[in-house]
Amino acid sequence: MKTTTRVAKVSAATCTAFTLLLTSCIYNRQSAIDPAGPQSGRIDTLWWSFFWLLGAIFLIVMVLTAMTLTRQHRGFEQEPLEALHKASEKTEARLRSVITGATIVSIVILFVLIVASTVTGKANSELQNKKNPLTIQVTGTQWWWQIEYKMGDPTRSLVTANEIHIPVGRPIQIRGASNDVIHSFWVPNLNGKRDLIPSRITTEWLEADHPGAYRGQCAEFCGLQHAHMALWVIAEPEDKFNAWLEAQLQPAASPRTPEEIKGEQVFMNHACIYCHAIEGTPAAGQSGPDLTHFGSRRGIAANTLPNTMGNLAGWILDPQTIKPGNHMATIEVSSGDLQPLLEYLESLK
Amino acid sequence: MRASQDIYPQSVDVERDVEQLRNSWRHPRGVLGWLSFTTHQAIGTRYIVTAFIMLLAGGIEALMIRTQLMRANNGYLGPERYNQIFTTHGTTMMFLFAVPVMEGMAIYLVPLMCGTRNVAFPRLNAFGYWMYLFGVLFLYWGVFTNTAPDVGWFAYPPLSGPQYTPGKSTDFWAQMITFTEVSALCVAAEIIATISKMRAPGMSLNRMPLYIWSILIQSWMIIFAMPAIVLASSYLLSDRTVGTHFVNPAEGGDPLLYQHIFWFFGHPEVYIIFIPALGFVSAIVVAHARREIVGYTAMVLAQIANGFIAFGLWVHHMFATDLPQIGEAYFTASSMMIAVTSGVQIFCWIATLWSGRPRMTTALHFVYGFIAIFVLGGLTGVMLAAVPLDLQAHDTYFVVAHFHYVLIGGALFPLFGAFYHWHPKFTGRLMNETLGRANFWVLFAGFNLTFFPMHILGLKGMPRRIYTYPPGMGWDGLNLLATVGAWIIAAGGILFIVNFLWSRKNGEVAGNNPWDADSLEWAASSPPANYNFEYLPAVTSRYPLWAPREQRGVVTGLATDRREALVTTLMDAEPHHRYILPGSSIWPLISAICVTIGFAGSVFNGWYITWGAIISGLAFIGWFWPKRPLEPAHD
Amino acid sequence: MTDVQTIDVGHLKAYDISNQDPLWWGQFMFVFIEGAMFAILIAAYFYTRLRMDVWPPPGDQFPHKLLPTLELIPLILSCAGTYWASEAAKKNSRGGMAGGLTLNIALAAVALWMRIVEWHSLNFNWMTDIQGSYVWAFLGLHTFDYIADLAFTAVLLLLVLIGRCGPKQRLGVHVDSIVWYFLVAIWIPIYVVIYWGPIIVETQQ
Amino acid sequence: MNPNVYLWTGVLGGPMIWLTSFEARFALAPWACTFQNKWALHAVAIAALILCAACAWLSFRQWRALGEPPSSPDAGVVPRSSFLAILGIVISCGCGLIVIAQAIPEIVLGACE
Repeated sequence: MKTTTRVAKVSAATCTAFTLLLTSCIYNRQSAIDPAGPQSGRIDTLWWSFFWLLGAIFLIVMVLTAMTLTRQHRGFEQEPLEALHKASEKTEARLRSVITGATIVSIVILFVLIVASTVTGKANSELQNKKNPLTIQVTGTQWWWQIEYKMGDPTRSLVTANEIHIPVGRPIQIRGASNDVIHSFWVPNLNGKRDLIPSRITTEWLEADHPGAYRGQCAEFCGLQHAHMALWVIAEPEDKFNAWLEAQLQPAASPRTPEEIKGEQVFMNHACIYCHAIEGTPAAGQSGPDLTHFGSRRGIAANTLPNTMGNLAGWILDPQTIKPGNHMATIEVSSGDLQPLLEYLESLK
Repeated sequence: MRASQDIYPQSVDVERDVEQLRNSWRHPRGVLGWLSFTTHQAIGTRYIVTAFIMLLAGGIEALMIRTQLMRANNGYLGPERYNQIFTTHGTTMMFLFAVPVMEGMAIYLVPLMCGTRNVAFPRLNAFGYWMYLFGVLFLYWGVFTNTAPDVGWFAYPPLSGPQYTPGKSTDFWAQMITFTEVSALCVAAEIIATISKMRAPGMSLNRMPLYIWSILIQSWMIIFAMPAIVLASSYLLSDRTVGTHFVNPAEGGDPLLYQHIFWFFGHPEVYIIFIPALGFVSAIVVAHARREIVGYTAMVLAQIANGFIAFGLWVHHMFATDLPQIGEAYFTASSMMIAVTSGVQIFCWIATLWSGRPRMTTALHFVYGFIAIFVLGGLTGVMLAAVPLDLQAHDTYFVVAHFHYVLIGGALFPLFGAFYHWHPKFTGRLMNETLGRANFWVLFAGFNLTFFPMHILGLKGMPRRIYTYPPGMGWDGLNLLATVGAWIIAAGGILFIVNFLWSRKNGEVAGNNPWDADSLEWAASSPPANYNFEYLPAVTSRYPLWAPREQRGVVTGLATDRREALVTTLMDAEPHHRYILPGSSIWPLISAICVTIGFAGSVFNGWYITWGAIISGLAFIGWFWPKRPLEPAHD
Repeated sequence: MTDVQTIDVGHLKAYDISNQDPLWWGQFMFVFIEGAMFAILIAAYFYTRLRMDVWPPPGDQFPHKLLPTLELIPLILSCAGTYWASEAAKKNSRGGMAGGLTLNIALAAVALWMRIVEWHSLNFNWMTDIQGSYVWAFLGLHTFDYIADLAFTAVLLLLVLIGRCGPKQRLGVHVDSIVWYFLVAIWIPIYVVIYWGPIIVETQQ
Repeated sequence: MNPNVYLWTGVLGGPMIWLTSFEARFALAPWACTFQNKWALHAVAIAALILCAACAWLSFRQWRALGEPPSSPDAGVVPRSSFLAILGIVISCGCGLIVIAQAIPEIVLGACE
């Protein structure tokens, strides 16, 4: 009985630990203290230095405060404190010099922190001097991200949404813009945030040290669906990234199966085309995310849901329940048309 | 309480003077009379009561927020309702609770501590209260008619602009700001005039109680900070209603300009809230550690410096907007330097407690709680001052944790302490100490349980102002903990209310000075008479009630058959001339109603500004129109 | 008999028409509030201007400068009327107060008329563009205060004329003067910004 | 001149100088990049330091002129003046310190970073 409980307990604990580990591997890639690039790495170092130094100060102050409770008037016994409500001139002078000393020490510490903060800021801005940068324009829109890769050659420009692929070890310049209200681009594992402000272009530099998928989220309140405006940054080795880029630069894959062909017709015959573009087809709407390579992306509705056929069906049939207030119109799709449409969209790898 | 002849000089006829004072300071009867009170105790009490009701409202909103965030993908509140509630929560707490409650306490305490009979402009004082009350009603009218603002308490354009938030909700918000501005500015002006010109004879600048210094500095900050929010909210309102382009990016306006102006007000606002609270702490520490403050000059110095530096911090709310790095780093330096001036005050309090003989009352409990929480909040503030750290922590739950530590720790805990400390003065009865301690510990535990986990949540990437979050982000457990903590805070709040209600009837009768405290308000009876003092006190020490009896003095020769006070000089508080204070008046209410018609109407139709101005002008003329007979002149 | 010291203030004046009175301080606060607001508005004007490539925005005429400049003359002279009235208030001279206030109102009304004539000739309004918004904000806010204080001065004059001017009303006359000095003084930078600003910081397309 | 004017200049001068110089430096920061030169920023900082020192000196002179405060802790004009003078000295020095603190990023960072 006892051993059984113990085994059960141990296995439960292991299970929990494992689950925690697993979830942290799979999902929890949106953390400021889990750096995956030089920028966030330096901030992480700065954070822990602040944490230990200021934590020590906090402890000292707390211990001193607690001691006021215990040593109420040791050493001040002889003074007629109660009658005069003040200690002797000697005690006052002693206390004053302690306060002065503490103040001078705090000034010195804060000067050190100012230097540390400034030097970190400077080091982080050095990235823009590194060679061979890649420029990506991120445009915030209520409530999704438009991503544009600006190559030197305009024919090789690429528009996608809610998912950024970057090569590992190459500096990335994020040019931030906004179509409507202020948003904020934030991928904590790579760097701090940068606001996207209408009528301005803001820039941020980041770089990934090792491959991985890093989640980011809009950090400036931008209206109803501020909570559902996420994006993925996927860092890949250079060759894998180039392959991805080449694939993305192609027009949309032509439908192959009869289902997919029917699906394409369904798409073209419905209102979808007023908002969405699919390169290589007549669909050229601009107000919604570009769907040319929709099937290759991880999430739908700005990563509100994972990109599965079931989720997509739910999203198309009733977007306002999944993400209330979003700008996707509800479109009547007959039951016979839905499956082909899903197959077609998911085939757009 | 009847004044006894033996504590006053024989040259005066105490019986007659008290009789006359009672007559001349008597409140008018009836509903109309109640609406025309102008004594500072009545107005101060109204402010405090209204503000505490707002604290309750804001607290209920906070509970709704926490309940929604209890678990991932919770469906308790939808996005629309959630956005309305967090906006109303922030707005209520900042504009309708924190600032007004500090002002209410000041209105009540400043004339008593300064040793005078009323604030300098009693009718303006009443007017300020009515404007505040109408602001409250205006915002909550919007809330209950489902036009609650939903763009955050900061209302950044263009989200708050006409294009992205049509309808009236944001107009309600912006105009509510106007109401509270008017109220705050009225109070600030009269507090400055009272402190500068109506201190008891002998209360020179170096003898002013630290609370009086803090509220003086706070009032000056209001004078310089509030005009910025006047402009910000007017920009927003006129862009929305009459089509100007101040902050409309489509037409050459700049949304960042709004942020600059808003935070030029918004950062000092935080200090406007907690500088008076630091004054409470000083008063409580001195009274309950039973000794003079260590480093009076350093305390005053730190407060003045705080007041100035607070105006040089605003850009640290805007580090993510891509300003030049040198420009941002200036604000890093000033934001860190303000930690020194706050630190000096903490050191002085600890030294005072260290070398004093602290009496562990509930008020002092709250001071200890304040030190623990506020120091932690201050230190996370130092972290946020560093640009690189702020870029990660900005707009995350780390910031939510930080400013709740600073504002609840730095303002609400001292406020509760102050309430326990001054409750006997307000009502004549002490609050229950056992319940008080329970109240403190429940609040303290609940507070830390709610807000400490938020630091970690922020670092783990949880942004602010999201109405829900997906499972598996590693946020679930901490959010649940925070929600449990929020409910514990609510329990603490209930304990406070129970204690307050219980003590009204059953509290121990306090007498004039239950704590054997040092400052002048404890020389008045509890609760104070409408005229505060039979004879205004004269001061010969920084701690007048601790001075030996032979050094105490009183002022004689003021008329008692009308409301008269003494004007003294700014620096040394030497008697200068006598000053006739106005009595009760209904005009403040009438004027406030007229101004409200203009303000509230303008949300619906711009012409109301004109009509409102005209009727308000008429009301103000009525207010100032000389009564017959003209007050006698003695010169 | 007690040992408490007494300070007898019975001999002090019951009013003092000077800057020692709390009312003067209250009015002074009002001046600070308004001054801070206009200062921020002026700073915002230049902030906005620095962000624009072309200034003034195309289509906006340059404001005429003759009339507004002439307007400064009655405006500044009106301060003399205010000063006269406030000194007379201290001396309790009813004639002086009436004369000073009348002079003040008359000159201020002339200046106001000139301002409105010029205002009327602007070819843009608050909705036209960003410069329009600022110019109308400056003019609107200042003129609002101006008219409000003029109305208050008129009430004071009325009280003086009908003889209901006790010490409190005389204090009002004195205290009103600092508001008027302020309104005149703050108009000068506003005048520079509105009428000379577009020329000083102009850029052509 | 009225010594009170000097005293108030000492107390309020330092913070005002700091605040003004700070706003000026903040407003000039974008121009430092345009002209690739930070001398204007340094110049404002140095001017502010000198003025803060002047305020401190003004207060110090007042304080010295008052001589030893009388033994009674806080009675009368002399202790009050000496209180304000000490406030002035420390506040002015403190404001100078903030000017220096703000010079750290000015020196460390490039004009355009």
